[in-house]
Amino acid sequence: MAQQKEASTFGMWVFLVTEIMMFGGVFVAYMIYRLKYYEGFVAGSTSIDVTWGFINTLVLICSSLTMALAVSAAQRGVVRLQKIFIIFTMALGLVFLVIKGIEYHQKWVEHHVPGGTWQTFDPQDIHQDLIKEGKTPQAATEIAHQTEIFFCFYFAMTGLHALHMIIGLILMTWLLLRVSRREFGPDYYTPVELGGLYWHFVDIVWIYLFPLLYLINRTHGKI
Amino acid sequence: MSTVAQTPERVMPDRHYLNDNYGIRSWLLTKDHKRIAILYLISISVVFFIAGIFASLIRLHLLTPNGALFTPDTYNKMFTMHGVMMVFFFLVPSVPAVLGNFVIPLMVGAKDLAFPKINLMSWYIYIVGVTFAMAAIVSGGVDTGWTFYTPLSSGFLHTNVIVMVVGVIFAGFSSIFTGLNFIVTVHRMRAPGLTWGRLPLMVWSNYATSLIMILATPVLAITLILLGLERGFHIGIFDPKLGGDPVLFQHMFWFYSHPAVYIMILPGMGVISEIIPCFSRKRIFGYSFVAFSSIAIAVFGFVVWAHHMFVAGISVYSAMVFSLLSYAVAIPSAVKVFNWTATMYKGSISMDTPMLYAMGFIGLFTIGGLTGLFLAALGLDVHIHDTYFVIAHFHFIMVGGMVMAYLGGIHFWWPKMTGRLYPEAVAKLAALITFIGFNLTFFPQFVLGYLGQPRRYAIYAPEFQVLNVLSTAGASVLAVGFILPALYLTWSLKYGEVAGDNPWRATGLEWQTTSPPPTHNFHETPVVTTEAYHYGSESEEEVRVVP
Amino acid sequence: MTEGAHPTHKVYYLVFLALVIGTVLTWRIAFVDLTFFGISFNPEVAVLIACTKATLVILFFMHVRYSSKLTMLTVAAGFFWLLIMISLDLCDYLTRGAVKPL
Amino acid sequence: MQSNLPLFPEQASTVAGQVDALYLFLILLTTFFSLLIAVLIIYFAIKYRRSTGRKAEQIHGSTLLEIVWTVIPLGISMVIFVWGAALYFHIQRPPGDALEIYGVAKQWMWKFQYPEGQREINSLHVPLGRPVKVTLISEDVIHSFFVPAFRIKQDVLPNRYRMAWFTATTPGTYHLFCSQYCGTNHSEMVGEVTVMKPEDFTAWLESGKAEGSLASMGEKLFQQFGCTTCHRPDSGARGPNLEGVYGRPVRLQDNRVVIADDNYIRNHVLNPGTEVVSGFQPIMPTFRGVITEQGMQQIIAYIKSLSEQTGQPLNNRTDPTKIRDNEVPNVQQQMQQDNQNQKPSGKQP
Repeated sequence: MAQQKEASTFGMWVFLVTEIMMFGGVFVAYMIYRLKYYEGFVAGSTSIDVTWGFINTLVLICSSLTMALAVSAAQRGVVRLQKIFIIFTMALGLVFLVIKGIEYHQKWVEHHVPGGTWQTFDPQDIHQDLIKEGKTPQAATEIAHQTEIFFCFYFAMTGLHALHMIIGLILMTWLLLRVSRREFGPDYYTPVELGGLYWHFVDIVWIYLFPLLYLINRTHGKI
Repeated sequence: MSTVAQTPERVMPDRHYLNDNYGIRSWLLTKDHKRIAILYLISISVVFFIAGIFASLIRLHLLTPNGALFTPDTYNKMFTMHGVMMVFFFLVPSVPAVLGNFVIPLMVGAKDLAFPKINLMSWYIYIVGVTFAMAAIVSGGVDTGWTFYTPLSSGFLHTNVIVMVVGVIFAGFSSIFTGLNFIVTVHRMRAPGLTWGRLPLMVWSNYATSLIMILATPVLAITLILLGLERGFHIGIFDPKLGGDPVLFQHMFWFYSHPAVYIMILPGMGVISEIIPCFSRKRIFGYSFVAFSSIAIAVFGFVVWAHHMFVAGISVYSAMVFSLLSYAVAIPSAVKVFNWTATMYKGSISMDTPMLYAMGFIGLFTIGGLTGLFLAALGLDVHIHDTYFVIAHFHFIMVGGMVMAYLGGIHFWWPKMTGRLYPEAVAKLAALITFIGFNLTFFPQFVLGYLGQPRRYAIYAPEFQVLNVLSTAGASVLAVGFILPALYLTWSLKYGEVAGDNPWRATGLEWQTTSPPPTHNFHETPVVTTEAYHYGSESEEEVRVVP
Repeated sequence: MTEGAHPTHKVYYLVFLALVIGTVLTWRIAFVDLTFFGISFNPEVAVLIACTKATLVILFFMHVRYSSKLTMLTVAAGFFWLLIMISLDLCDYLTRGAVKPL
Repeated sequence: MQSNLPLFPEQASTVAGQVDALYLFLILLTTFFSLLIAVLIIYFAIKYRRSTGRKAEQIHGSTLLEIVWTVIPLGISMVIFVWGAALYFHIQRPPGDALEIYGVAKQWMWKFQYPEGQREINSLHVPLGRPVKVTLISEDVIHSFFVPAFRIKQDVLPNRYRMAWFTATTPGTYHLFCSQYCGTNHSEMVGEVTVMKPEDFTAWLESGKAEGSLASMGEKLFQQFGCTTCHRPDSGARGPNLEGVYGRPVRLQDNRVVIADDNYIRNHVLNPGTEVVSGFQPIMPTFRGVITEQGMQQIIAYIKSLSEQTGQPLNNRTDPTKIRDNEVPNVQQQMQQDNQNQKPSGKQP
């Protein structure tokens, strides 16, 4: 049994390494474009409401804590606590997604959703803000144009992350079912442990996404 | 044949993995790595023959300079589908998912892979991928080229690119799960006494392959997802109209697709490292060098990808860095070739079919590898990049190397998989036909490439015709060489001689169990007391399994 | 080998506290101009804090601190390969146009 | 002119011989090692065949041999690397005095423009013995400019200029191929490169119909788009004077210094809000989607011509501004604050 658990945990880590590389690919692309279109990235980033991002980071950190406690409860074989903590984790995950939804809606209303499919991208407000900051109209037009590629990254990265959150929630539901069937105890709690590893990983991705997308340059200092 | 005659008893075991259960359900829901390997064998054979038909049509079309069969549009679809099917759905899973799946648990003395359910899942994911790819083909085909370069693929073509891309992403996840399974199995499931230094080289090379699978494939997935977003929703990260850089797509694509070349060739090298000692009755020469060269290839393979992009618009300095690193990956490959050759020295060599394939592999891989030096030489690559020289080079590695190794491996382990022997004389003939047909097909393409015929041309300049006709002639010979094994191997399932447990008198753990093996592989957990390939030692004829 | 050992709840709460502090710090410090020698160090500081937070999560919440060397090696390999990808990509992008005509 | 079974492409440029030398060296190397391995395995397979009843002699390995066959290939490959890299460096660095031809690739044709204003499609005429630099850009997907007889190839990208250069050595007509798959008629995106003796080339140029030199066409566009409103040599100009700018270092607002080459100029016309020259306000509007790639090349040729004939007045003004090269061009011109309120000149026509 211990051998099995060790193998499963190791397998999960190997899988998480593939996840690192997968998010890594889009992070590399982000980095290269950020170097190239710094002003556009700053303008795009500044247009996002940092409060929501901040709250969401806290939400995810809390969910990570409850997840860790759920694993600990499973290890000690306390079924009631397992249930409570997994439900907490799921609730926090849902809160995260709802907030993400609010943010996406905001972006939609502000015409910040990129892509020719919807034909809505028209960052008037960013243009206005840039002019308020003392940019010339022409420069503002330019920078606003550049923000489209920033928003491509914003939606691709947060979308991919949100997809992972949804998969995480499905995993949690499955775990909850198994917990209520009292399947886990000190001898066997590998699925909870693995679910925990996955959940923490998704949290880590967000820990990077928050500063990279929301806080590129809020002080307008030089590069 | 002499080896077979010496085998004392040749009877089928009463119960083995093939007759343990009957019915379609027992196959489709199996968690037995051997049955999953057979499922993979059947599915990738189908893919191989479909992709092979595309290849034959391509060669037929190129008989005349203006194209004998198709419009350019259809031709573009042909080579795209040939490339996609062969690369993602045949070469990548071929040795790992079929032979590796079958023999690795046996070789490490385990009952199964670490995660049997994930193994089955990987096959289903593969099948979903194939289904998407087939859907893309049936609904009109795709004409992006297997490299899916943007902005052509994302904005300019009107075919079902997204369906194909989804299929490839599925195939990628399938190979991630296979790799994950192998890594955990090799780390955690080795039999008592089977230290890293005693592992068969097939295990080493599949381990190295798995490293690449799990580290590189996710980057392909994200790259193709981004491509899909760009095509589907115009969320264009590579779109020049939004200020995107199409060269970045190439960077990300080749970050997977170059190491993928090693996913394709490393397992083949493992097969060769098994066959040569067995048919030379000799220990492998320089075991640890062959073993570590696999890891070295896997690691160096990650830092050379931009040698596909020397004329694509990367900086001159980075081109130099990548060229330099590309030579680093050539060294371990050379070390392997020299060690295989040295293994044959003063051996006791019998030229059975697997050995013929192995010798063919060494010769063709040497040429393929050395022509790689041409392509890594910066100034020369400028001329031969994207010409038939590249085509010839990678077919020497992929077909001359990998497919030869795959066929060699299939012949080598066929008795183990089915319990029966194939007709040796026909098999030798097929190996010879394959070798001749292969050289006739692809050697002229080196010349064509240096003359300047660009790849992916439906219509070509008239002075290239003679060489193209030669190549097409070779392709028809090659096709015979591939169809023959399919026929006589199928025939042998019913009519082949009973092989016995160890027809080659090989030393690996997989030969110490019955042929075909029981569902749980070993009746008793084997304990390993010797190094791999202990040919010629006193205990050679003894069973390596100590109860 | 202490494989499978888990930290105490006290450790969990301490790590949680550190993460919250890190988050607040990231948020607050983003509005402080950290320009020295004409270069803004805001992004570096933000990423540094993020790395610290990620390390804490990996070591304690994900129990790597209490796991085998193999697990540690696996995690390290993941980040190392990411580094390979980043550095070689930048090797191209940062030196583009650096070769002048004769 | 072509044999039925050519084995070697024609050599028609100065680098062709050098590339072929490396190629031949590698062929010798490949032949040697392939034969070595092939002969060895066949010899072993016969000499040590089992049917003679021999037993294998067990040899574990030899660290010395391993070192030998690691170091020798390493040494050889370093020679190839240095050789190939030197050649590549040569191929990537066009000489300064080259004849500059501009090319645009699109699905599925090549369009070329000569400095004297002649234009061609799928055909390129070049003089013998003179370096020729082709500056290339694509209107759509990635193409690749490939002349086998010259042994040169360069991918043509949709968003930045790439250069290919060569010095032709043999008169004749050679293939021009697109070697990067670019869609349906990729294989029909072919053309011809004709190498002519210098006097024939001059005659050919004169016979060609041209509406004026590339620079003069560029000048027309320059006025048509209203660029002259700001880019003037006088002190009241709101944009930098473009005389003597081309090919020189330019200091940007963020203190970086870049070379004002073709790519910089194109990028600046299309995305003027960034990489603004120090001392100026970012008030230039974008010309994205307004100027064709060929028009852009004409404008660049015009800006370039302003550097070649320094001392000539710009826009018929009699008072040319002195250029301080190596430093920031035109820093002396300070912007007036009221520019922000003014409607930018040079809007789209």
